[in-house]
Amino acid sequence: MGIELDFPAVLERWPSFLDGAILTLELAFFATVLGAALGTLAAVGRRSHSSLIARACKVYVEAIRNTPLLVQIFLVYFGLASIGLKFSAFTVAVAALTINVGAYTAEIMRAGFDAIPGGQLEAAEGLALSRLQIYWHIILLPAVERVYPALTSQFVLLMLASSVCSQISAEELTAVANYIQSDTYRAFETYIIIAVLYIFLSLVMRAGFWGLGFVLFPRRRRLGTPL
Amino acid sequence: MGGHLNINHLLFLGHGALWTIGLSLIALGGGGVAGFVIALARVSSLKSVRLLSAIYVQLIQGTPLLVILFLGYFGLAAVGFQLSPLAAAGASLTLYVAAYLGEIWRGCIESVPKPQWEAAEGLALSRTQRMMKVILPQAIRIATPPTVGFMVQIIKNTSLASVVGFVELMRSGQIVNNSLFEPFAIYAIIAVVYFAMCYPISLYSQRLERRMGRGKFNLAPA
Amino acid sequence: MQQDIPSASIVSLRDVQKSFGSLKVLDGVSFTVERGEVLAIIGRSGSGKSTALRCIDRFERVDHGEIIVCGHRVDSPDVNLRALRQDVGIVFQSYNLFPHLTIEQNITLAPCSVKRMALSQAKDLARKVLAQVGLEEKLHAYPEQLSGGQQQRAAIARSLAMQPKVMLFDEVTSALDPELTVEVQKVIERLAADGMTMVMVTHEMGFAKSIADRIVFMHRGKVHETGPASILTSPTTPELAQFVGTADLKS
Amino acid sequence: MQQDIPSASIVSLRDVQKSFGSLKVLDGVSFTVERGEVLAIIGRSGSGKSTALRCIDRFERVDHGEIIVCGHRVDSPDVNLRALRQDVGIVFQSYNLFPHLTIEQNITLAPCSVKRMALSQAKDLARKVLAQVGLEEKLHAYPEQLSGGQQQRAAIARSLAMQPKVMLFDEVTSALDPELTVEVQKVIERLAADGMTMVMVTHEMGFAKSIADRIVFMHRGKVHETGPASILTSPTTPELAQFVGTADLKS
Amino acid sequence: LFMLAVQPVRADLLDSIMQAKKIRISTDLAIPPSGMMDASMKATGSDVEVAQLLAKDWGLELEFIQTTGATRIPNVLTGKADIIISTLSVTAERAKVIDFSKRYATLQSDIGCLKSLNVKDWADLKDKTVGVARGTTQDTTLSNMKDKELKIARYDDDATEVTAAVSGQVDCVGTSATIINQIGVKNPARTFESKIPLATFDLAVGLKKGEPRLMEKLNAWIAENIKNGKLNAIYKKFHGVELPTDMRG
Ligand SMILES: Nc1ncnc2c1ncn2[C@@H]1O[C@H](COP(=O)(O)OP(=O)(O)OP(=O)(O)O)[C@@H](O)[C@H]1O
Ligand SMILES: Nc1ncnc2c1ncn2[C@@H]1O[C@H](COP(=O)(O)OP(=O)(O)OP(=O)(O)O)[C@@H](O)[C@H]1O
Ligand SMILES: [Mg+2]
Ligand SMILES: [Mg+2]
Repeated sequence: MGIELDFPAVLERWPSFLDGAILTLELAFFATVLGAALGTLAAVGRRSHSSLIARACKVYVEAIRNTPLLVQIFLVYFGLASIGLKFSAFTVAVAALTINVGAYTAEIMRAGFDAIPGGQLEAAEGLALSRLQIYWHIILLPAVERVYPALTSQFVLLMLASSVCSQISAEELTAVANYIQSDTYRAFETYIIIAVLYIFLSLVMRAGFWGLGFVLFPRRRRLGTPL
Repeated sequence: MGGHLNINHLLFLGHGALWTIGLSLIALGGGGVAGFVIALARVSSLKSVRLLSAIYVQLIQGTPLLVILFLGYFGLAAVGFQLSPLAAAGASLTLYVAAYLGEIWRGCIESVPKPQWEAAEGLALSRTQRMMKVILPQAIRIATPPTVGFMVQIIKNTSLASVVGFVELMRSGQIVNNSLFEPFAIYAIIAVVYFAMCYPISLYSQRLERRMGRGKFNLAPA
Repeated sequence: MQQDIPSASIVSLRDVQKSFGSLKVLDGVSFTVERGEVLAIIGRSGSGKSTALRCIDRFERVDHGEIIVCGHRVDSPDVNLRALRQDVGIVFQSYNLFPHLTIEQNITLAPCSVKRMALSQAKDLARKVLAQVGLEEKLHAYPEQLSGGQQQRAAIARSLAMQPKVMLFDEVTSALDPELTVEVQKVIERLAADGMTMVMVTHEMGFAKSIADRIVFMHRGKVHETGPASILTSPTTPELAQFVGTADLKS
Repeated sequence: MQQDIPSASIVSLRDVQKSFGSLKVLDGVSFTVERGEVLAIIGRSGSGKSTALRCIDRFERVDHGEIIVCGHRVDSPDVNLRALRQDVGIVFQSYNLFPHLTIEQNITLAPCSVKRMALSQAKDLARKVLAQVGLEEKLHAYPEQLSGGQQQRAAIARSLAMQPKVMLFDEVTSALDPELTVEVQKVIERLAADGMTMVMVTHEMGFAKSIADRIVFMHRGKVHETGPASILTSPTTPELAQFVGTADLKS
Repeated sequence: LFMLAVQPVRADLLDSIMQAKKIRISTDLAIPPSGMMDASMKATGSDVEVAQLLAKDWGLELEFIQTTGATRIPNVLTGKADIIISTLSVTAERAKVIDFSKRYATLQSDIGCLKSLNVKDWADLKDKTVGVARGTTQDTTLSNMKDKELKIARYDDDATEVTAAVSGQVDCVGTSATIINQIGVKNPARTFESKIPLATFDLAVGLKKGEPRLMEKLNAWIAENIKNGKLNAIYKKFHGVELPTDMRG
């Protein structure tokens, strides 16, 4: 006798899958928002005139980009607890994911900044705009528009990578799947279902980012340049 | 259980690191070849081929590698293909890497300026000739830095191969920790080892990028 | 795929129409080019000159009308593109040499790959066409080691190596500064003297006047006026008069 | 930071020196521009024209010498840059419109951010300056939807919106084709007629002749000859004579 | 019911094991004290010794198929391993997917808490967070006690759960008594003790459904080694306590 796939036996647990998918989306959402902010700061920091700040930002970016997320999560989770700081698994997961995606965002944003032609900055200076105004209007906004596709791909990858948060007791989609499959021993059904769910979630995220880009970048909309 | 970190533990970790390197090479080799095919398929003149390869890329890029590995190893066995863990991990990583490299390389092929395509066309070169003799040689140069950069992702992602029974670096760290319970020290060591493997590659890719940024083709005339 | 169409013309366009989206770029263009003739297309920016030229080599498909080039029915969907392009050489404003190949390799690529010419023979040919454009000594250089004018001459040589029956030039000097422009113009003049059939889009009125057997003035997607080079000095339509006037004013 | 310097000139340079590394680009440049005057700077490529212009708006710091612009001591390290740049408008060869903003947003950005003008008022202003350059209908277009000439006119309008006391132009037409050049030149002529003080670097001798009150001919980082527009037809130095000669030859 | 049957076509499993002179046993080597590594990185633990004993008694070469908690079962379902000896507790739900032998050991689980914590019964656990290994029978048992108002933190395995307890992320755990005691050894500042008994589970050897001859032989082997006391000895060596009286031989 071979293997029999019995999807209904697993699908009847759909409320758990739903909870897991929602938590995965929540993790991705918070880490995306906070990571975008952190990454932008780090990218700005790398252009800082203070070499100390610039170097600190570089060390942060390189250290994170060259080590696995799982190691980072363990270090944050157990490290914080070892020095007596206790946070919920959700908080730690969001923090670790933020730190992780922040480094990637910083690198992408940096490329966006570098692509702004020098003439743009001179034109802005010639119009008497302040440093801060130049940063916002002439550097940041166009850079985000330019690197938006790379950023969104990174955030979708982050959502997929958030599956390792199951290791520190965050009950996201993979954790739910692991629970269900060890409870029922129906591993194939479970994994096939979460594969479908993850594909669905990533499509949802891409659609969301597409809509956001539609609102944020009226020029792309008007000129029909694809995002 | 218990005890303190000793040389055996470190040897065990070293052994895991070797597997990490081996898996990475397999993934890069297999994924490179398959990714090349995907990249060509993505810019094919046949709409159906373009569509199929696009779907493939979307599916793979929408699924966590862990799930791909699991389904690759046990799923294939369930339908009658008994693969060794090495073959299964190699196949799964190949599928995964191919989707990402294919997409990166498609971008590089398409970033060869349009006039170059037209000039080749104007010289009556066939489609294959245009691709092989004019476009790809230029695309390869553009593609080198991002490809090297992606290798870092491959190295880190091989950690998920533990699901099919591989005791690579990450898993060997977990095993050591589970008999010592020194998470901070052990994961710090793991982090350092990964960093030592990945950082030189990142650095190299950045250097390539900068050199390319200065532009052009730094070819010494043969 | 040479077809049996009774026509002495090497290039003939009849009522060609072409739109990009809602923009009608060619609105019934007709003209012919005879063997050994040099035709210059002039007109304001956006009047459809480049598009007309690109249609001749089938880089754009026409919506309507008939184009016959060296016996190929270019407007037909099943024209043999590679055969067509062996008969037609085209050179663009941006020289488009292949940056990863030496000048020699740039030139031998098509004869070897398309015509299956032996490499040694192709190399001889390369030397010959480079001599034609005065660049023998640059055989082994890479494009980036050449000045703009030299690159453009090399691009012309690359086209010549396919021994086309007609050459198309699209503003081949407009990215060059005055000195280099003269260099490239001399090469083209020599080709004309050797009897090459040519169609060229150009902004340089002086050059058009001195080299063209016939002028086609395009305006808003139509051939507005056509005739010998003398129409540039005595235009019959006010549009050409104004165009020639402003063109003079610039220089 | 208006300072109390007794000078009727809007711009005055005295013995300005500037090197890039070991290359001395400005070697003691002095000239003044009076209110309402149009000054054209001409000279060969590399003679330091752009650098001189950029020093006036403090895009480069001078090594030596004195620059006073609208009462600002530009050579001093603690000049108030933003105040200076509210008095000076500068337009470059590459138009540098902000690609992600509409023309209207390009124009209102600085008045709103720098002068804290109300948006509605800034929009009225945008309409006014666009009318000055003949582009009213492009208010809501994005830069890439405009032709080169239109983009350059929009860039001029953007500068005008800050109501500068003096405008600097660096070869604003040299990336344009003849027709578009005429377009932009007309706009500048109108500004001159309206009494705007202007300093312009240009390659177009005809234009310089027709519009400039005074010509500064630069040669090897020095002001080699200066005088009314008539010096172009009767130069006193052989260098200017030669320069005018080749410039004529080009056109 | 959507069912997908996939090809069987295999000889009797017992025959193929005996023919190969080798048995492949799926064991997780990262769940001390059942499967773990000793100081010289050799496999050890109670399940490891049980497996070694079985191979020796049957005169077979032993191959450990390294697995994680999640892949213990798929390994035998897909024929990558012959049997599982890896702290599998028997439940009715799981018995729908694989067959279980007779029990070869039991697992006494308790709620263990920080010694200083004043916990005497379930009521004291209200609003406290209890760490467990995800999907274990302890997890299922606790998860089903909806009325007890516990918070459960699930980790991938016992080791991570212990690490969490050692480092201070949780103050209570639901696991075997052996593991509860281990926490204080790793960090004397955080000594845990058993506070409330949870349940006793039977541990059994897992195998693919439809292998009656192998099952029979396994059951006979287990009965024999319970009688001769060898299984009890192994258990005591690693868990510090003895099996229930009826299993002590
Ligand atoms: N691929 C295309 N898609 C859409 N519009 C196009 C395309 N190619 C050309 N056009 C438009 O067609 C019109 C004619 O273009 P064309 O390049 O033929 O003009 P031209 O006479 O060569 O002008 P120029 O002197 O500037 O080269 C222009 O308005 C141009 O924007
Ligand atoms: N930022 C810089 N760093 C180094 N050298 C520079 C820099 N800017 C200009 N130069 C050099 O200074 C010299 C004068 O340059 P400048 O741009 O002022 O000349 P120009 O008269 O405007 O020439 P053109 O007509 O070509 O614009 C040139 O040799 C140029 O290469
Ligand atoms: Mg054109
Ligand atoms: Mg200049």
